[in-house]
Amino acid sequence: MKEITYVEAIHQALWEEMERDDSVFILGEDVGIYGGAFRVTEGMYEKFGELRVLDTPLSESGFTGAAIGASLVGMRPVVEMQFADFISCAFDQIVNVAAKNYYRWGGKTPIVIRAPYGGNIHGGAFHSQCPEGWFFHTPGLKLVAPAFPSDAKGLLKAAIRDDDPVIFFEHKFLYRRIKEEVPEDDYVIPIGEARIVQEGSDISVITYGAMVHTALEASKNLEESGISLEIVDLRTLMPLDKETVFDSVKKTNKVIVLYEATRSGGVGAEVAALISEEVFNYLDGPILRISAPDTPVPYSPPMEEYYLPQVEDVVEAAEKLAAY
Amino acid sequence: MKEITYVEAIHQALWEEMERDDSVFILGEDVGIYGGAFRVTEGMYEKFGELRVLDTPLSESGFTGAAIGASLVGMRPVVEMQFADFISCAFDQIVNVAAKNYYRWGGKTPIVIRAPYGGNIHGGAFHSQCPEGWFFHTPGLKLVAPAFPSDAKGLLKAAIRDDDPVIFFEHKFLYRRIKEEVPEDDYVIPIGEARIVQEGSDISVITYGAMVHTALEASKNLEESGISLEIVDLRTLMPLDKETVFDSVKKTNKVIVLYEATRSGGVGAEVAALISEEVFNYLDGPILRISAPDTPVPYSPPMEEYYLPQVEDVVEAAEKLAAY
Amino acid sequence: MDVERDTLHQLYYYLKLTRHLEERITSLYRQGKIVGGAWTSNGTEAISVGYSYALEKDDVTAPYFRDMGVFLVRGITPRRIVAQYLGRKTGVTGGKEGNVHIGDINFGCFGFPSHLADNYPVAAGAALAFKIRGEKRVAASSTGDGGTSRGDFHEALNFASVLKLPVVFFCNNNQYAYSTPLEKQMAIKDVAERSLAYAMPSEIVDGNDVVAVYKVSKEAYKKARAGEGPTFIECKTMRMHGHSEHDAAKYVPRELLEEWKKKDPILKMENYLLENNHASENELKDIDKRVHDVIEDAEEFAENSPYPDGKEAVEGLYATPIEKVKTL
Amino acid sequence: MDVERDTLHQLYYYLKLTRHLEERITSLYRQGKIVGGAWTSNGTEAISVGYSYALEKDDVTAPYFRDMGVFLVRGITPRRIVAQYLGRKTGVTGGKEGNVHIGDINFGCFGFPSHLADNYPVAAGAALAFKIRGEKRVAASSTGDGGTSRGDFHEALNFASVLKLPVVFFCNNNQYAYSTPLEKQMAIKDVAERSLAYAMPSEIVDGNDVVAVYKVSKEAYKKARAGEGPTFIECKTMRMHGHSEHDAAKYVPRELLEEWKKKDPILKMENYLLENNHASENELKDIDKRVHDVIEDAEEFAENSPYPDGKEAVEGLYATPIEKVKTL
Ligand SMILES: Cc1ncc(C[n+]2csc(CCOP(=O)(O)OP(=O)(O)O)c2C)c(N)n1
Ligand SMILES: Cc1ncc(C[n+]2csc(CCOP(=O)(O)OP(=O)(O)O)c2C)c(N)n1
Ligand SMILES: [Mg+2]
Ligand SMILES: [Mg+2]
Repeated sequence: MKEITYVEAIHQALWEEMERDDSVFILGEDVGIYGGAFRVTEGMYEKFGELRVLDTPLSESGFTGAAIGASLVGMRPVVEMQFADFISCAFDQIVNVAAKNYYRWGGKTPIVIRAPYGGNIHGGAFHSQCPEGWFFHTPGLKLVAPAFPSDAKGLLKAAIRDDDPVIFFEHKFLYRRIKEEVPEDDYVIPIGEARIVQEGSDISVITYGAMVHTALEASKNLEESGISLEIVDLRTLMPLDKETVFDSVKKTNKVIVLYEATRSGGVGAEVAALISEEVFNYLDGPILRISAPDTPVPYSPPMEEYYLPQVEDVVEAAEKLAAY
Repeated sequence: MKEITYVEAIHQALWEEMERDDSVFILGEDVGIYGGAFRVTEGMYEKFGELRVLDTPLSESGFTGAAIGASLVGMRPVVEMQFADFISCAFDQIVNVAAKNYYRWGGKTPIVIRAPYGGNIHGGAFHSQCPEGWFFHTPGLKLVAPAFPSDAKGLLKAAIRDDDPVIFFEHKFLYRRIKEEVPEDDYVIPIGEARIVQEGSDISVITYGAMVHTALEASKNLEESGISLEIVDLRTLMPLDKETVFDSVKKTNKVIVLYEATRSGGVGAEVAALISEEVFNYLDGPILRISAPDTPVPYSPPMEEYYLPQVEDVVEAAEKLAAY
Repeated sequence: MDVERDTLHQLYYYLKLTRHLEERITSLYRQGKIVGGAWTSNGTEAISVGYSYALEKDDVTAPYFRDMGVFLVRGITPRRIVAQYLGRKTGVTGGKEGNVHIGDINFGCFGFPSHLADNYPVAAGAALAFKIRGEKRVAASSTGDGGTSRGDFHEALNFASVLKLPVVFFCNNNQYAYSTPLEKQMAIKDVAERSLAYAMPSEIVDGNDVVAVYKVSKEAYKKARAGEGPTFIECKTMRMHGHSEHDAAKYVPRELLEEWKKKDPILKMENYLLENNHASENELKDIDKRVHDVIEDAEEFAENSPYPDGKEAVEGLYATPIEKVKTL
Repeated sequence: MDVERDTLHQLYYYLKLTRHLEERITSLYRQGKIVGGAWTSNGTEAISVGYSYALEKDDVTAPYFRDMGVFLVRGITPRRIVAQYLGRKTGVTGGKEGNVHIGDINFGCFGFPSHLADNYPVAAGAALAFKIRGEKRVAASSTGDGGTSRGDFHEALNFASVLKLPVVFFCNNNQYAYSTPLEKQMAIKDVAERSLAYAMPSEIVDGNDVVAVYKVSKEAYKKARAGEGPTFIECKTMRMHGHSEHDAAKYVPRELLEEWKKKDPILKMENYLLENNHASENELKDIDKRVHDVIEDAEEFAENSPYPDGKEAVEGLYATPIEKVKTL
């Protein structure tokens, strides 16, 4: 197995799916000749031609709607948002058309929307957002948010083969910062399954995306103090793998929910709510949440650092909770 | 004091604010000559003229953006969405422009967006949605959702006078179904304050909108079994009045979160998460949530009834929780 | 273009079927049997009937809510449609959706999302799929004059034109969007002028003349199929009822309605058929009889159909259910 | 229209200031001092300088990200702008925002939201306020050629035209949207054709000729102020760098750049001033000196400015804070 980056894993998954299935095609701004703002589709235009790697006019709602229409007649479009922030311009098509087609009238809508999201790149309010919470509160969508190259590859393949609209949240900060050995052959990571990325006994950290790595680092820092974290990487946000989360809580009896999105509402709130509702009896302490505060993402480095959950925040919370 | 309906209270608040302050104006589809799809602006076109009660082209993003621009130069526009469902078409302007103006660059954006929301009117997936959860997860907005005529009037006035963007969620089902004595003079209900609409000792029901009335009815039905509900009407969803919620939980030690929106994420999840985080020690049982399931709103009456939280659901949950 | 006698009869049949089915729905509404809202395309039926009848079986449509004729022409039965209005299990969407929020992929009909113009980019996308696969199929979509003010209208037409997609966009210009008259909706005279922004060819047609709509559509589809790109077709007509059944439409000048009453599409078609000997009085009577019977049958069927089970509300969210996690 | 000597000198000053300030920013970017991204308006400065200089003090602008000239002309100082790029407390937004995502209501500059064309309806709304209050003020907004494909472009122009609002919309047509050339962006030849869909008057102007842009803007503002409604102005130019500093723009034919290099707006203005005796060599040198000094000062100021405190991140979310509830 070769070590590849997160972004290479995404590239590979796309490439292989395009080769495997003629009905897969890519559309979005600058995905063609240019190979995508983050070079995810590099070389594909040359390989698969301009109709299957389609440069669109600057119109998120238009090309997302078009992807929906194409999917209704049997295609499997993969839409690239240049930054996840711009998904707001396609919001209506996603939440009212794609998400509701199947429930309302049985219209199968197998589209994938790739959304490069997240902060820590000094991108400011419009190039750093974590918009998954909006879609998490929209029945009919599936949401995945891998933290590792191998998951990214397997989940993107699963997303493309799935018959429902899937938003694939790929974390920009991870693109070139993490590497991992990834199987070179065809494999799929099923949508809807969380993964224990680290077994532990004292506290369950429920998290996803870039924060998985923050949790892993915190865990190392906690070795000295003898606090053992069990880290649950949700991988799929919707539908949520309650079973794996609950099993972990039953084992550790203490929970930290760690997420990069803004605090109120969204995925992190739901995880806490689910636990306090369904496995309350197993809890030996409050469910702590570590997240971004309820503000836009600030630009200046000291502010962004303050804004984003840091390793020390996790360490501190874990110490507090362990002592509980 | 005169008894007036919920919709009359909204009409009154608007009328009085239009008279009080020249910078207040109304825009939206069919708000002028027609007086609004729900007749909320009836008579205003004749009274205040076509520029202050402005019929717009069918373009939610356009007229919401226009409201933002007008507010930046000192106006206080009140935007009417014909149904809250169509707010998705203006999503980008709301979450990226209005919500972030002040934080990003100090641009004061005192707009009010009136959003007739909610189900139980056999409106199907596109005329029944509760979209507040999307905006709850968007820092920079204020959200109010009154359950009574008097609150509707006072909160709409507060919203109009507030210097931040406020979404005013008015529940369509309540429009003509509830009446109440409402002060005829000028008064304001401060944004950010929940209200105990019924004191009780056994279980706190945290709720808002039409579900407040469901809770009240459930409470009556529970008299026999001697279970006493304390009903907290949030009234303002963002920012959330944690203090009042927590005080109630500290008193009753048991919680039901009741909301009409779909289950995962959103306001209800946050209320549960906050409680399980900050007043965990006071809890004598799991935090139960009663909500709509994670699907679009179905049309056929038996389905919609099954879908929406019912009085019996609250009764059942209360009995279960009381026995805990 | 010569239109065959049989085609003319079929156009007449569907015109009548659309009119009378919607009238029946209105009367069911007045009886309180329809729990949600009810709209009709009254006076504008020639548009939906004409443009859909000109399609081939393989083509697809992405209609809007004054397109009852499309559903009927495409083959969705009146039985299923009335049942849909009554919220029955036998309705097009099994009770999940109401009234004209219909869709059935088996008949090449995409569902109508209430949000006006949302279906324009969707239609363009279907056309894109046909182009990618080299299929000679077309997509047709329509919206109201009001719907053309929405951003999705712009993004769809621009997209379709740049990519020369086999899609034809129709506008039912009935001069009002709810209470909003055309001059408050746009500064141009003809909606067709909108297409200039995309270098897209356009046509203006008498929306009350079903044969004219049929012909102009057929031509546009032919061009689209030949790879010559999209067309925008404005069909001029007049909304003869309120926006919906609960709207008295006091804001519409009575004279306007009087004037347009004379141009009723059914009247026009009847005269055309008889005057040109394309049909005899008896043939038309036979058609009327058929229409009547079909509607009676549909109503009976629908009223005798069961409601869905409440708990079907939580079924069918996903086409690929996730076994491991039950979300509901 | 005759343009006064002093105005010409000012236009030249701002052209140069914009060019050199952005060049300095580029060099700071290359030194790794700018933590986020950096874009320039290189080669297209005449547009932002020209249209904003033609405004009155009371007017407002809703710019986009190649409008550095607007910020400078309106009076936002280079000091605050460089500090903004460096994420300092003394920057226009106190560190909350980066680079050209600037806004300062005191100078009638609305913030630029990244989402292209979002500012078009916002500008229309300011114009609506002026109209409601009977003020003789105008709003100006601009976007790129790519931005005109977005729905908000359509909704804004339609809205402004129907209501005859005192707003002027500019398009910086630099022939590319990131890597996407015009012919993949729209099927029309001139962006100005878009305005036909709204019966909105339009102008096409040489976007590299600052005097021409100034004049055509002035005329349009005059009409707007007189109640004659909006204008759309297409400024033809060429993006001379990559989309941003990290883009080598290999997709742009070199000949196109060569050709446009000769039409550089600063060169053009210099020649115009000298050839017509509107300025002497010495006067131009003096201006260059001023520009140089201002930029030196700005950089020094910015580099010596403190960063904001991290916890300022959670301040200033609301203009009317809610006393009772601390959200953060
Ligand atoms: C985006 C959006 N906003 C608002 C509505 C509510 N609405 C339903 S029909 C209608 C008027 C439509 O007018 P037009 O497009 O001319 O179609 P017509 O009803 O005249 O056929 C409105 C405003 C909607 N369906 N979609
Ligand atoms: C709605 C939206 N989608 C995508 C982007 C990302 N983006 C930033 S600039 C750009 C190209 C803009 O092209 P154009 O409008 O022609 O302006 P130019 O950069 O050429 O001045 C894109 C796609 C954006 N800012 N907004
Ligand atoms: Mg109409
Ligand atoms: Mg450009």
